[in-house]
Amino acid sequence: MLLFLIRRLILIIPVLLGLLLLTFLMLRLGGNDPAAAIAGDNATPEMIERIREDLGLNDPLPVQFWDYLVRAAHGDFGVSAYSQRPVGIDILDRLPATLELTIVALVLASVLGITFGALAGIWRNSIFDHTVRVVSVAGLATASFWFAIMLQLVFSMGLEILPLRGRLPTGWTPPPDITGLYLVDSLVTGQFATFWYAFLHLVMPAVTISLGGIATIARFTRSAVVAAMHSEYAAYEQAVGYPRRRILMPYVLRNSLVTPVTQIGLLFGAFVSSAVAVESVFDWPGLGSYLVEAIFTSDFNAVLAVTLVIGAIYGVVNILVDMTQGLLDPRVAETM
Amino acid sequence: MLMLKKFLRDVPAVLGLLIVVIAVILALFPGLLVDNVDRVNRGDILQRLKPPSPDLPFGSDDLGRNIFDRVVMGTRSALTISTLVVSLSMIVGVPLGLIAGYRSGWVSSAIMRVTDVFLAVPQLILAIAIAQILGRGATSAMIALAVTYWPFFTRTVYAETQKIRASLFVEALEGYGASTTRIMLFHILPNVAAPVIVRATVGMGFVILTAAVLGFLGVGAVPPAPDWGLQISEGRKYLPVHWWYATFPGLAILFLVLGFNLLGDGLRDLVDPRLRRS
Amino acid sequence: MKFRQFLLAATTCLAGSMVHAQSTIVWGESTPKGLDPHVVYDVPMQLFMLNAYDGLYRYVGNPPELTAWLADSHTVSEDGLTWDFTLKPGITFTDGTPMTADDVVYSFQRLLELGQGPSGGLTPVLQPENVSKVDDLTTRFVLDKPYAPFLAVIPLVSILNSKVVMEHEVDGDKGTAWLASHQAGSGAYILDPETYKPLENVDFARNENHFYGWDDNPNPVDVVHVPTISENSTRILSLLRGDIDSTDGYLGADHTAQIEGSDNAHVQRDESMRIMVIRMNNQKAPFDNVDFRKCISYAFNYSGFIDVILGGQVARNVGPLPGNLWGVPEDVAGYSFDMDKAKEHCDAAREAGVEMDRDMKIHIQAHLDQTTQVAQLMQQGMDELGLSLEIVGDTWANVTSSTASVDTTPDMWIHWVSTYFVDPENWIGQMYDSQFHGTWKASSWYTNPEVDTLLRQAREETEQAARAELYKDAYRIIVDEAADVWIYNTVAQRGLSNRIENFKFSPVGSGADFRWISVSD
Amino acid sequence: MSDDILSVRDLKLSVKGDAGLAQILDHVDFAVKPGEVMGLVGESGCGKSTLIRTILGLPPKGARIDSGTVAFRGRNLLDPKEAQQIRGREIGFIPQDPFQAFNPVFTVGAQILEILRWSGLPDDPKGARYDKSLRARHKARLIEVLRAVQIPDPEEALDRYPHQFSGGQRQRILIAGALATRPSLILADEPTTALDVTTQMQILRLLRELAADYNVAMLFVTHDFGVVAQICDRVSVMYAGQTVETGTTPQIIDGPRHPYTGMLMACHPERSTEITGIPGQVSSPLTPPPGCRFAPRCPRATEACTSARPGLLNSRDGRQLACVHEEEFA
Repeated sequence: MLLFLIRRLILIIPVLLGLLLLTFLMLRLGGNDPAAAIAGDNATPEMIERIREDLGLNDPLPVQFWDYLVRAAHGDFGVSAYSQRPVGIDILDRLPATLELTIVALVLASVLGITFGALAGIWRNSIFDHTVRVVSVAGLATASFWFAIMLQLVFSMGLEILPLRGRLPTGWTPPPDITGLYLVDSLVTGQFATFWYAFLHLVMPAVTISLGGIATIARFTRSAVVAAMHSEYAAYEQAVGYPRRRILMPYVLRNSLVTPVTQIGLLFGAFVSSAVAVESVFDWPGLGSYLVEAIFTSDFNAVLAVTLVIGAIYGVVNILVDMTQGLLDPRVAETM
Repeated sequence: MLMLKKFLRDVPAVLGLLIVVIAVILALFPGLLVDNVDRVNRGDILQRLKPPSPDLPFGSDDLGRNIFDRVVMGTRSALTISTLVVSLSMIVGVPLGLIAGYRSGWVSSAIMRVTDVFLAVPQLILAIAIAQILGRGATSAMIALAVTYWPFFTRTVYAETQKIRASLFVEALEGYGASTTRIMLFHILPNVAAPVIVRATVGMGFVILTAAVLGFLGVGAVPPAPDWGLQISEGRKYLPVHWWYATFPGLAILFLVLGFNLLGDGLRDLVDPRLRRS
Repeated sequence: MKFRQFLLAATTCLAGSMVHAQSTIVWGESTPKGLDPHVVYDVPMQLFMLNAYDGLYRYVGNPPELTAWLADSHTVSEDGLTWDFTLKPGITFTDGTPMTADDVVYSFQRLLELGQGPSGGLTPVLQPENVSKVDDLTTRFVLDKPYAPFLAVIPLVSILNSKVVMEHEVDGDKGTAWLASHQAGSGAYILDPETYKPLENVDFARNENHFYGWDDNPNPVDVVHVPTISENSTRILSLLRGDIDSTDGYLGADHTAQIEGSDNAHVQRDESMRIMVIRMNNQKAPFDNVDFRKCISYAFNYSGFIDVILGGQVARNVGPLPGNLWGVPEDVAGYSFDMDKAKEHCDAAREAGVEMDRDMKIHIQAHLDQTTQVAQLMQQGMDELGLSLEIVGDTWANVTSSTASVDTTPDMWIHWVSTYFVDPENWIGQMYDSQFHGTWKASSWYTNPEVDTLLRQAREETEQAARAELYKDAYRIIVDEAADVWIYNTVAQRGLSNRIENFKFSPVGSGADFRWISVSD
Repeated sequence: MSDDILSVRDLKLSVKGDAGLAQILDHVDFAVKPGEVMGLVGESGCGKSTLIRTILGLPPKGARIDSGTVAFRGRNLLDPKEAQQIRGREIGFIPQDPFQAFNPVFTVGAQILEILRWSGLPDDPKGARYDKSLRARHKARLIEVLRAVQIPDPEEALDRYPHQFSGGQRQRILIAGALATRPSLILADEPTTALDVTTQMQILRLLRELAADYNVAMLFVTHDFGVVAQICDRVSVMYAGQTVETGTTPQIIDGPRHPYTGMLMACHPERSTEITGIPGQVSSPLTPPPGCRFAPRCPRATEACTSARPGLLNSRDGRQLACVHEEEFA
C-alpha cells in the first residue's frame, strides 16, 4: 500500500510538468502581455518595456520555462500582477476557502447521493425511485451558476433566511487561523456563533456545487444496489437464512459503494469546475474566483500556479479514491 | 427494428429525443416562434425591463428586447457550439484513440500521456484559460472547448479498441494479411461506434453547460449574441426586482441539457446493458 | 415558516453578541490591486491612498480644491522651474517617527526610479536627482522645463516612511514586495495587515495621532471594513439589509430606485469629473476620415442612453473635458443623435472613396454593463447606416496593453477617464497630444500638429486664464474633427446607509476619504 | 411416508410474468428419506431452480402455488414464516457457482459465521444474546467443519477473502457453510457444475463421505447422470416441470423406463448444460402441451400421450413412473 502510494505520487510529477508546459505555452503564445498587466493603468510604453526586461520576458521561451521551473521548485511562483504579492501567499490565503467548500459539498453529495441512491435501488420502481431518477437527471442538467443565482433569489433576496455572499457576515472577525477551514477553526476554539454563521454561509454554495454530485452518486449507487440485490451472492445469503435487513446492510450496500466511490474522484474535477463560477456568484474568496480574476487581469503567474495546484490536488484526490476503493474492495487492494 | 422497439418503450429516452428534436427544429427555423428573426438583437429601449405578459412571455431585458425571442434564438447558438465542439473533438479524439489503442510502443504511450495531461485539470479551467488567450468570442470558446474535450473520446476509443484488438477476429484478420488501416477503419471503428455515439450525446449536454459557464464568466459569446449564459450574467445584475431576466435562459439550458442526457441514457441502455438503469 | 423563524431567532440571538462597536462601518467599494501607492495607480487605489497616506497637497471637496496638506506652503521661482515645499512641523508617521524632508525626497525619488504608478505625470519634467532636501522641513524640486500641472499632480505622490520602507527592502526592490501588502505612511487610517486579503477584505483603524487632528469631526469612524463585493446587485441588497454602509459611486438608474424606496439608506448624488467616451482609432481606415467619424458621432443615440437607460441621472458631455472643469468653450454644441446628418457625412466619406464595408470591431469591458449597452446602441445606429460593427468582449488589462501600438489598438473601445488630478492635462492634454501615443489615454492615435502645439503651450504656461484659452482652442478643433465619441460626464450616485453623515464627495477618489465621515447611531 | 424428511407432493406452481402465466412446475412429486442422497435430474430450464427456491421457502416473485404441499418433517415450507425458521438452520444449502456465491468484499469467515449467527447451533444456550462467547463457539464449530472439508489451516482461512481461494476450495467452504449448523437435510444445487473435472470428483467424494459421516440427507440437483451414479441413492427425473420417473440409482441407470430418462442418459453430457442429443426443444411453460409434456419430442408418442397427463404411478419394485406406456415396462 505504501509502495503503491509512493509510486502513484511519483507518477503525478510528469503529468504536472506536462500541464505546466501546456499552460505556460498557451499563456506565452497568447496575445496578452503580462508586463502590461503588471504595469497597470497609466503605464507608458517605456515602463512596460522595463518591466518586460526585468521579468525576463525577452528571453527565449525554453529559457523562460526553465527559469520558471527552477524557481517553482524552490517554492517561488512569482509575484501576482493583481495583488503584487507572491502568488504562493495568495494561494495559501485562498485555498482553505475552496477546500472547505468542496469538502463540505463532497460530504453532502456522498451522504445524500448514497442514501437516495440506495433507497431508490431497494425500493425499485416505487414513487421514491422515480422521483430520485427525475430529480437526479434534472440535477445533472442544471447550470450550477444559474442554480446558485436562483437560490440567492429565493432564499436570500426573497425569504431572507440565508446570507447572500461571503464566508462570514461582513465585519465579523474570522476564527483564528489554524486550518483555515472556518467550521473547524471556530469549533476547535469554541466560537459557536462564528461556527453557526460560517455554516449558514456555506449552505447555498455547498448545495449548489454538490447538486450534480448528488445526482451522479445517486445514479451509480442505485444501479450498483440493484445489481447487488440481484446477484448470486444475495440469493445465496437469502438461501442460507440471512435476514433481509442484514443482506442489505452491510452486505449489499458495502458492495454497492465501490462504484460510487470511483465516481467521487471524477466528481472532484466537476466540483472544482463549478466552484469557479459558483465562487464568483457568492463572492466566495477561494481559488476559483481568484483564478477567474487572474485570467481576466492576465495575471500569468497566478494562472500558472493555480492550475498547478488544482492539478496536484486532483491527482492526490484520485490516489485517495483508489486507496478508499482498496479499503472497500479487497480485490483492488491486492493490486496495490 | 428490435432496438427501435426497445428504445420506444423507454419513455424518458423518447422524451429526451423529443426535446432534442424540437430544439433542432427551433434552431433551424426559429421563425416558427419568433416574429422577426433578424431583429432579435434590437430592442425598444422604452420597453425595457418589462415583466412577463402575453406580448412578452418572458418579459424584456435591459435594452427592451424580447427575452422569449432571445431564448429561442439561444437554442441555435447552443446547438451550433455543442455540435461543432463535439464533432471537432471526435475528429481529433477518435483517430488518436484508434491509433493509441491499436498500436503499441511509443506512439501509443505518447498519445495517452498527452491525454493524461489534458485530463489532469478540470476541463472548465483549461477552457477558460484558452478562451481568454484566444480573445473572447463564441469561436474562441468553441476552440477552447474542443481542445479540452477530445481527450474524452480518445480515452473511450482507446479502451474499446484495446478490448477488440485482443479479440480473436482481429488476429485472424491480421493473419489474413489485411492492412492496418483497413482493420482500423472497417473492423474496429464500427465496433467502437456505439460507445462513441453515447459519449457524443452526453457530450452535447456537457458542452452546452460548459459553454454557458464561459458565457456567464464573460469569456464566451459576446453581446449582443442571444447566448444563454451571457443572458443570465446580464440578467443577474437586475435581481431581484427583474427576476425574469436571469430565470428563463437558465430554464432553457436545463431543458435542452435534460433532453440530451435522457437521450444519452436511453442510448447507453441500448448499447451497454451493463449500465442499465432498471 | 417555522424554520425561518427558527433561523431568524438563532441569528438574532447570536447577533446579540455582535453589537457593532460604537463606530464601525462597512464600505462596499473595491480595493486596489496591490497597496504600494508608487506602483499601483488606478481608481480603487485612490481609496487606499487617501486614507493610508498623505501627500503634500490634497484635493478636498467638490469642485475639488487643491489644499495644502502635509505641506505648510510652497514657493515657485520666477521661471517656474524651482519649487520649494515646506512641511508642517510635528507631523509623525503612524509608527510615531517624525516626518522630515528626507522622507519627501525619498518618496519622490523612489516613485521616479520605480517608474510605475503615477510617475507618468512627472517623469517628462523631473529627474530623481533634482529632488533635494533644503532643510529638515523643506524639499526642493527643479523641473527640466516649466510644467503648469506640476502642483496638480503633487497630491498623487504619497509620502512614505523612508526608514520603514528601507528596512523592508529585498534585493534592491525598494520595499515594493513588502509595501504591496503593508502600509508605511502617515494617513488618517491604519491598515490592519492581518486582515488584508486581496479581492476579499481589508480593515482600517483610525489613526488618532493624524497630523490634521480630529477636532473637525466629533463622531469619526473608528473602524472601517472594506470587503470585496463583485456584483452591484449584491452590493445594493447588502446595503438595503444593513450589512454594508456604502455602495460604490457608480449606481445606475435601475438601482437607485431600489435604494430610494428604503428606510435605512439613501442615494447621494454628486457631480463628478469622469467622462465616458467611445474611442476611435484615428489612424485606421475608415476611422482616419473626418466625415466618417462625424457620421459615427451622429449615429449614437445619446438621449436614449442618458435619459432612458441611465434615467437622466448623468449630464451629456460633448467634448474631451468634463463640462464642470475650466477650459471648456461655451460655444461648442457637439454632436447629437441625428441619422440624417449621419447619412450625409457617411455619403460624403463614401464619395471621397472611403472604404467602409469591412467588419468593424468595438471592444467592451465585458463586466461593465454600460460599455455593453453603449456598444449595442452604437451597433444599432451603425446598422441603420449599413455599417457592420462587431462587439468584442474584453478586459481592461487586455485593451490597455493592446493600445501600445496602432495596429493592435481596436477600431473602437469604450471607457471612462476619471479624475487622477484636477487639470485639463488629465483629460484633453494626455488624450490628444501625440507625444502620449502608446498609452491607453491617447489610444485614438489622434495627430494634429496644431493641437499638439496648443496643448504643449498650455502645459508650459503658468497663467490659468491663458491656459484656459489654449485648451478651449484645442477643444474646438478636436470636437470639430470628431476624434472620439464623447458621451457623458458622470454624476456619482452612491447608496449610503442613513448612519453615514458628512460624506464629502470629491471627484478625486470619489469621496472615499473616511476622515470626514461621521457616524450617528 | 411419515419418516420422510422432505416431501414434495403434487406441487403445481405458476409464475405471472410480463408475457403471461407460466406453469413452471406441474405435479412435481418426490420425497427424501433421512440420511439418503436423493438425486434430482433434469435439463436446465426444467424448473429445478424454481423447485429449490420453493423448498427453501423463497418462491420466485409473482409465483402462485396452484396445488400440492412441500413439507420438512411435516412442517409446511410453503409458509414463509415457517420456512424462515427452517432454512439455514435445518436445511443447509450448497449453491451452484462457488465463484459467484460469495460476496467479494467480505471475508469468508464473516460470511459463514453470519449463517451461524442467524441460525444458531442446536446446542447453543437457549435465548443467549449474540455476544463474543457465542461467536467464539460458532467460530470453533466452523473451524471444525472447515477441517472436515479439508481446508488447510482453517483458522487463517477465515480471515481471507473469497478471491484468494480456488474454485474447489470455495466450494468446500460453502459445503462447510451448509454443514455447520448441523442440519438434517442439505440442498445441493448442481454444486460441481462450475468446477473442472478433477475437482468435481474430489468434491463429490467429499460430499458422499460427509453425508455418511454426519448422517445428513441430501437433495442433489444435477443434469448429469455420471454424477448421479457416483453419489445418489435414489433419483427423481424431471422434464419440463413434471416428475417423470423416480427410483433407486441402480434401477434407473440400469433400466430407465421413461423414454426421456433413457434419452437423457444416452446423451451423457459431460460439461454442457444443453442436451443436444434429443431432437426438438423443451416446450414453453407459457403454452404447455396438454397431456405429457415430453410427447412432442418422444419417439414413442401416441395419441393417448397428448390427450391426458399421465399420472405418477407406483410400480411394484418401488419405482414411480409417469407414462401411458407404463405397462410396456412392467
